[in-house]
Amino acid sequence: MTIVPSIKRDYLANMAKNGKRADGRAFDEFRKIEIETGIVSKAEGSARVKIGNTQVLTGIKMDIGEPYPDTPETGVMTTAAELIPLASPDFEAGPPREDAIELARVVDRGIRESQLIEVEKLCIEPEEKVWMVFIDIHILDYDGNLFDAASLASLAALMTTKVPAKRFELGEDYPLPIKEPPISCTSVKFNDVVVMDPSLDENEIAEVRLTVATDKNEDIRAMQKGLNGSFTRDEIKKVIKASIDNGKKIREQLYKSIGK
Amino acid sequence: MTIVPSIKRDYLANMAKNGKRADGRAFDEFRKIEIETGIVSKAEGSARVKIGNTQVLTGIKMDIGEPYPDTPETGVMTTAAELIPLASPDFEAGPPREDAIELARVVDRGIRESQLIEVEKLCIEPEEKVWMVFIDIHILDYDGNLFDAASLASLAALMTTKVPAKRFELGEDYPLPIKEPPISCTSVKFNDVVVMDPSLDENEIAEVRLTVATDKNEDIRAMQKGLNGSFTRDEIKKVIKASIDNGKKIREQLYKSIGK
Amino acid sequence: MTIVPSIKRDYLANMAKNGKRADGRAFDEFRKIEIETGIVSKAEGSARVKIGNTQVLTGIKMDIGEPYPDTPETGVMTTAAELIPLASPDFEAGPPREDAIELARVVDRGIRESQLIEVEKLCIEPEEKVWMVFIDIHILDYDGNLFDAASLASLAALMTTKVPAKRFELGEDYPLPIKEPPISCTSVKFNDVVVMDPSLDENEIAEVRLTVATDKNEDIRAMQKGLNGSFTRDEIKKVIKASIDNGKKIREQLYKSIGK
Amino acid sequence: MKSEIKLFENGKRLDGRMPDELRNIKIKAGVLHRAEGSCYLEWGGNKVMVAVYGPREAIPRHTQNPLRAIVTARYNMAAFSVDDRKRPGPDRRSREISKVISEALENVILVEKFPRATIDVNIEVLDAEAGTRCAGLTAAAVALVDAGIPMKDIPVSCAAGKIEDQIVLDLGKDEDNYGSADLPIAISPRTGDVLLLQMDGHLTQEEFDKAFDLALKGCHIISDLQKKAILETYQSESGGD
Amino acid sequence: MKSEIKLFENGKRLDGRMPDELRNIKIKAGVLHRAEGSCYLEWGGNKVMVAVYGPREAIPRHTQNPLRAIVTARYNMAAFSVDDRKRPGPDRRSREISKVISEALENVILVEKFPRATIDVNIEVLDAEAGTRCAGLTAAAVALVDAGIPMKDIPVSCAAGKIEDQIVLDLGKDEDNYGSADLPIAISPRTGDVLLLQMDGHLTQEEFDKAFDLALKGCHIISDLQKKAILETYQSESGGD
Amino acid sequence: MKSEIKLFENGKRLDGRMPDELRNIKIKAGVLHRAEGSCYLEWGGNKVMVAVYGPREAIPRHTQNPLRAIVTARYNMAAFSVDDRKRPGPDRRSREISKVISEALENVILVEKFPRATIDVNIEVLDAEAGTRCAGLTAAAVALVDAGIPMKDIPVSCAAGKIEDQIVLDLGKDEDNYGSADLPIAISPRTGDVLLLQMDGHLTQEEFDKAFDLALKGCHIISDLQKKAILETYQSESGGD
Repeated sequence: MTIVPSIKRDYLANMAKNGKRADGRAFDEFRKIEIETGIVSKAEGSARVKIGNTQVLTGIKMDIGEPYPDTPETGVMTTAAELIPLASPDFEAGPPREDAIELARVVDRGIRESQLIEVEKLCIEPEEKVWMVFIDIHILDYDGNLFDAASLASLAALMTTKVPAKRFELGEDYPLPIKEPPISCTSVKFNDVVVMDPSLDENEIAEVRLTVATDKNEDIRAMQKGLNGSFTRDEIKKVIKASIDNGKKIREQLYKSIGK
Repeated sequence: MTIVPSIKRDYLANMAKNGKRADGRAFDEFRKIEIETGIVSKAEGSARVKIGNTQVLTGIKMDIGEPYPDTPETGVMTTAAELIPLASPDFEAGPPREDAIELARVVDRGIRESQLIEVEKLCIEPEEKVWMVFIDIHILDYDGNLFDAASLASLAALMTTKVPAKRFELGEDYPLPIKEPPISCTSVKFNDVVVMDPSLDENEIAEVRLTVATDKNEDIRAMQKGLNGSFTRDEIKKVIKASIDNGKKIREQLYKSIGK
Repeated sequence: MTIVPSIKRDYLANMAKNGKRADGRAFDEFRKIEIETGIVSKAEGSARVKIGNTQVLTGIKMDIGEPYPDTPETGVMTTAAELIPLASPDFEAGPPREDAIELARVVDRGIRESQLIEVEKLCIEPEEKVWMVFIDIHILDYDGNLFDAASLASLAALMTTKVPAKRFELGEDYPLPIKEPPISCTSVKFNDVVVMDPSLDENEIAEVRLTVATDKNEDIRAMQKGLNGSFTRDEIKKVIKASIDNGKKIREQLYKSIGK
Repeated sequence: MKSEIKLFENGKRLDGRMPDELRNIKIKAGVLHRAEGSCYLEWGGNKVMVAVYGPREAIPRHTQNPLRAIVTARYNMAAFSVDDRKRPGPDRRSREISKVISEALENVILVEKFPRATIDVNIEVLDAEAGTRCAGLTAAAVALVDAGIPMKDIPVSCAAGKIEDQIVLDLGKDEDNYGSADLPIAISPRTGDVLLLQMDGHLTQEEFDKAFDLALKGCHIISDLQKKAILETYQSESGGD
Repeated sequence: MKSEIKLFENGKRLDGRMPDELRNIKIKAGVLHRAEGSCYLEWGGNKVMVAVYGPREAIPRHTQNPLRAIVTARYNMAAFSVDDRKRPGPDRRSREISKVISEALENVILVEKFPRATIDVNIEVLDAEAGTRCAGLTAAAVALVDAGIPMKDIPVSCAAGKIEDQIVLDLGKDEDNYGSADLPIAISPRTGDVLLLQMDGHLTQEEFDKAFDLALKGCHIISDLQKKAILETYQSESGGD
Repeated sequence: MKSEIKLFENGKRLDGRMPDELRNIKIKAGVLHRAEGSCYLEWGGNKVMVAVYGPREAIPRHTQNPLRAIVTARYNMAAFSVDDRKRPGPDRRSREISKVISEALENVILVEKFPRATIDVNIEVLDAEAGTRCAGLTAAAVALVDAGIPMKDIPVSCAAGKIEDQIVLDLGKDEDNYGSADLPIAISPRTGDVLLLQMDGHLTQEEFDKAFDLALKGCHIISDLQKKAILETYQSESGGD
């Protein structure tokens, strides 16, 4: 609802006309990514991801609960995101707002629809007891491109999560059963230029946003367009291509960082 | 909380002095009523009622749940009304406000206290399982006299509701057990004139409102006075009389429209 | 968030310099206390306490519920405080605010941590059924020093509470098992003067507040400092001493008023 | 809901009352220190405390009416006032009762005298039997007088009902649960104008007339008790000076 | 989630449709009296009612944009519109859908013409099968025209998806539940600009292209139905005069 | 609540500490990019992140104090910071802790310099053992310095307690659960003024004095760690230039 910061827009658009970004990156280049797991000892899994100065911490808690009546033999997963006022002068305390809800739902669907967690292996007793997986995303420092940082932190946390079987007297702890992760890459467009991994400034002047999650087979696993601008069909194709390329590199780093 | 629209009031009051209403009706005359049932295929019962341009849709959903501890052998009914912003520029999104709550409670009591639904026939297993009846009232177009439209739509929806026994593997579906319905008629007073079935304008300048539900024996089954004006005893008597007369006609139309 | 009422402050500070309080009390003197129990017939226990014009009513309700998983053989207690708009022009309707929450939590901890209620005697069936004790504090008239009035009313109500065993067909009613009560005494400081049992005016100009609960052995059972001022170590010592002295008198009156 | 409990014995009701007899009512005005007006009322097993604040500026501003005061009654039941503990805070029932009481009081208060103001009437039910809305409204009227709020009349409320086919005054608890109709009204006693009227149950037109008459009769008796309570306050105040 | 139900029989889908066939769609504009623009749309088993109010001053003021109007779509499912009753009020799903529809509509509305205003688009789903967001956006566009809100184009929405490895148009209920991908889009039909795009499931790049083409095709068919509905309103309005 | 776990073995505590020994504490300032001041603190098993924003205009306006800044500490526990997942959002405990921390910080901040402003102190507990309020307040003080907020002194917090009739410094998790008293305090180290003081449990007057002395001692040790952390930031900042 704020007035477009037109000076910032002009400056960045002018640079872009000359093929440049303010921080020297290529249009399809991510900032430096850091992935660190095992941050929170009370959590069953946790990871802190930095993309540039953006910093997201995801913690995974597990508990035992009842399955949904229509899926009596599958575990339950829930994703919540909080844009806590710690992370930005613009975030406010209180119940999650549209932005946080969209973020949580996009991360949630990216995990749920790609069937990343093998929820059918999380049944303890059909209709009675299943494992519940709580994915809580905390934005610690907001410097653009929340979607990819939140998604990557959640993947890293889930891939290093131990099912706390011992605490519930169900045998030894074991790793949460996980399939191949799809990697999310987000692009934004302003003044007819499309850039990958938007910085905070680029995020603020973005007219339209597209997040594409792709897997190691280069298949598309999820997409979400945001903001009130539009894409042409051709732009969408290019964004998909760039998302696959970047996804490949990020996937390698993810596996490396969790020691696989 | 709004300032009384005094020009409108003067105009309508002047007409009333000459025995007239703005839309040509007699003081004790309803607008044209339309009743249509079976509107919503996902609902167990539904009806759309138009009184003039006022349009209300009631949908009935049924589910199985636990009875209240103090009535272990009776079904449970719940009535909710939403004054959705679709229906009027003055309705707002958000939790129901005083007006919606009063509306829902008056319709609810009209059904509950008249024992319209034979809740004692809705027990499946005492103390364990009973049928629950959810009455959801949606105002689609607000042009005055919500109480009667909401009440009538709810009656028509309930009288055409099928208990979804099959979905819960409890045998064949069967009609919801219903008794004789009391019919609600609402009057308002302004400048010492009492009119039946207020239009939107009449609603807005009304000083006091009285809703009277009567049954086919001409007995009184529910009353609710609203707004900060007052009635004399004599006026109340007249309103009761007119409510019985109009109730008779509306009852006939209701039975006809549901094919009985 | 209000501007400090500086004229009031100057007046009271000037009196204090001469060793005086506006209502003639000594610095360490309570106002007149009245304790009346058995006020509410629907409650399992109730008491109205007046300290000066401050008036607090606590009602106790008991019910049967499930114990917490980690304490399967102990009853459950809950304390809620409402600063209802009845009691002061400054209290607002709505969910409890910081002040009410702190009040409820301080009274709750005073009862819980001092193990006043013998919760281990409130088990009916381990892991299944325990007695639940609901302590509801209603402020009726606010004229300063809520903490002590609320705490004392809660003690008097609990000490006269009958467990409603008969209503749940568990034998005869019997007194709620209770240990020795710690008595709360509250002091505030303004302009370097510390006074006990602050009046409304003293409350309003208070820079810092200290509540100390002590038992009949002169041991300390709970403390809570409030407001943004500070105490010196020496002041804390003096407040503890004065709290023990006043606690002794109040304890006597409490026992007398409940007929022990 | 309506079961086979016997509500009459030898022409008398369960609590020994005659059909046209009220429960015991005690009214005391001026019982609170902070409130601008207050009233404590016991009516059978009901105990109600009312505090009035205002007229004062309505906040937030968009709630103000530039031509008159708004009257905000807030009916609330204490968590411990009923058999099974009630969750604190307003529910749909209490919000509806708050609305009909506000409307009834607005009718008699000279709201035009206080544009942009609010008059807040806080009604706390401390102990609840049956008929708390009548008790609340009746006590609120006394508290408004105690606060010095100018009114056209002192409103008063009472109910009649039907039990075992008899019309009776002022239903008690079992009568409310097992009776077949309840008709609470509030009136302006000077004019007989009806300020509140609700009915649940089943009444023939004749029964309605009879019940209405009986409720009116109750109102007038209670109106006298209100005036007595107000008088006592003035006397004790002057006595106290 | 994805089970072994057969979604094709003899090259036809469960409801008899061909892979590139839409469900039946009926659109009617101007169906409500109070709203400034309205539309009732049936799309397979979906029934959607949309009402548009505005442009009018945005309240509270801090929501105003001094340079343009804000567009607030409010997608809501009636409690009775689904198999298991939905609790009334917005949930996370409806708030996300409201957001993406608001953004798509803002793209085509000439918001600069109405600084400080709000344009409210109320979308009520009365009966829900699959594809309610496409139905809601499509109906909203018609209601905006009916309200006379100036727009660059009339947006339109449709989905394609994948079931049993085939790309099909406009998923029905079982297809949505048991299919392996869903791709709802919205476009500006004049330019082909993509205003809404979401995808859940699993598509190769080739499948994505095919699905996207099919959804585009669906959009253009539905765009014609929108225009017909708008025309009918004008005609019936002039016929009525 | 207090059970028969042995909390001492050979004069040492469960985690090997002596009675007057603190847990390990690590403090790092300036760890966040967006915040105006920040601090990350590990204290035993506690991990706390604090970000400070402001002074900036308090919104909404009716929260402003025309004479001074308001200090709003917001203590929050991450859902995953405890054994059983905590529902996100404030509860009564976190709101009380936010209140006492706000009050303690307000004492030392030169609030008169910033009328109408708010200074927001966001305290996120990422991993929780025992003593999070002391950890949060101690980290908040460092973050305030990092933000350049003018203060009379750098407040510091520490607790002492009683386990098995011994007074010990800085209760660990089991000690907190099975001990018999906990006394968290916060002070202004320069003057010794007590800014926060709470006590739950059972202490004789002598035990209270001993515990208070021990907590004071802890505060002074931690105060040095705070200053070291602040110095390191300045050095690394100048080193980085």
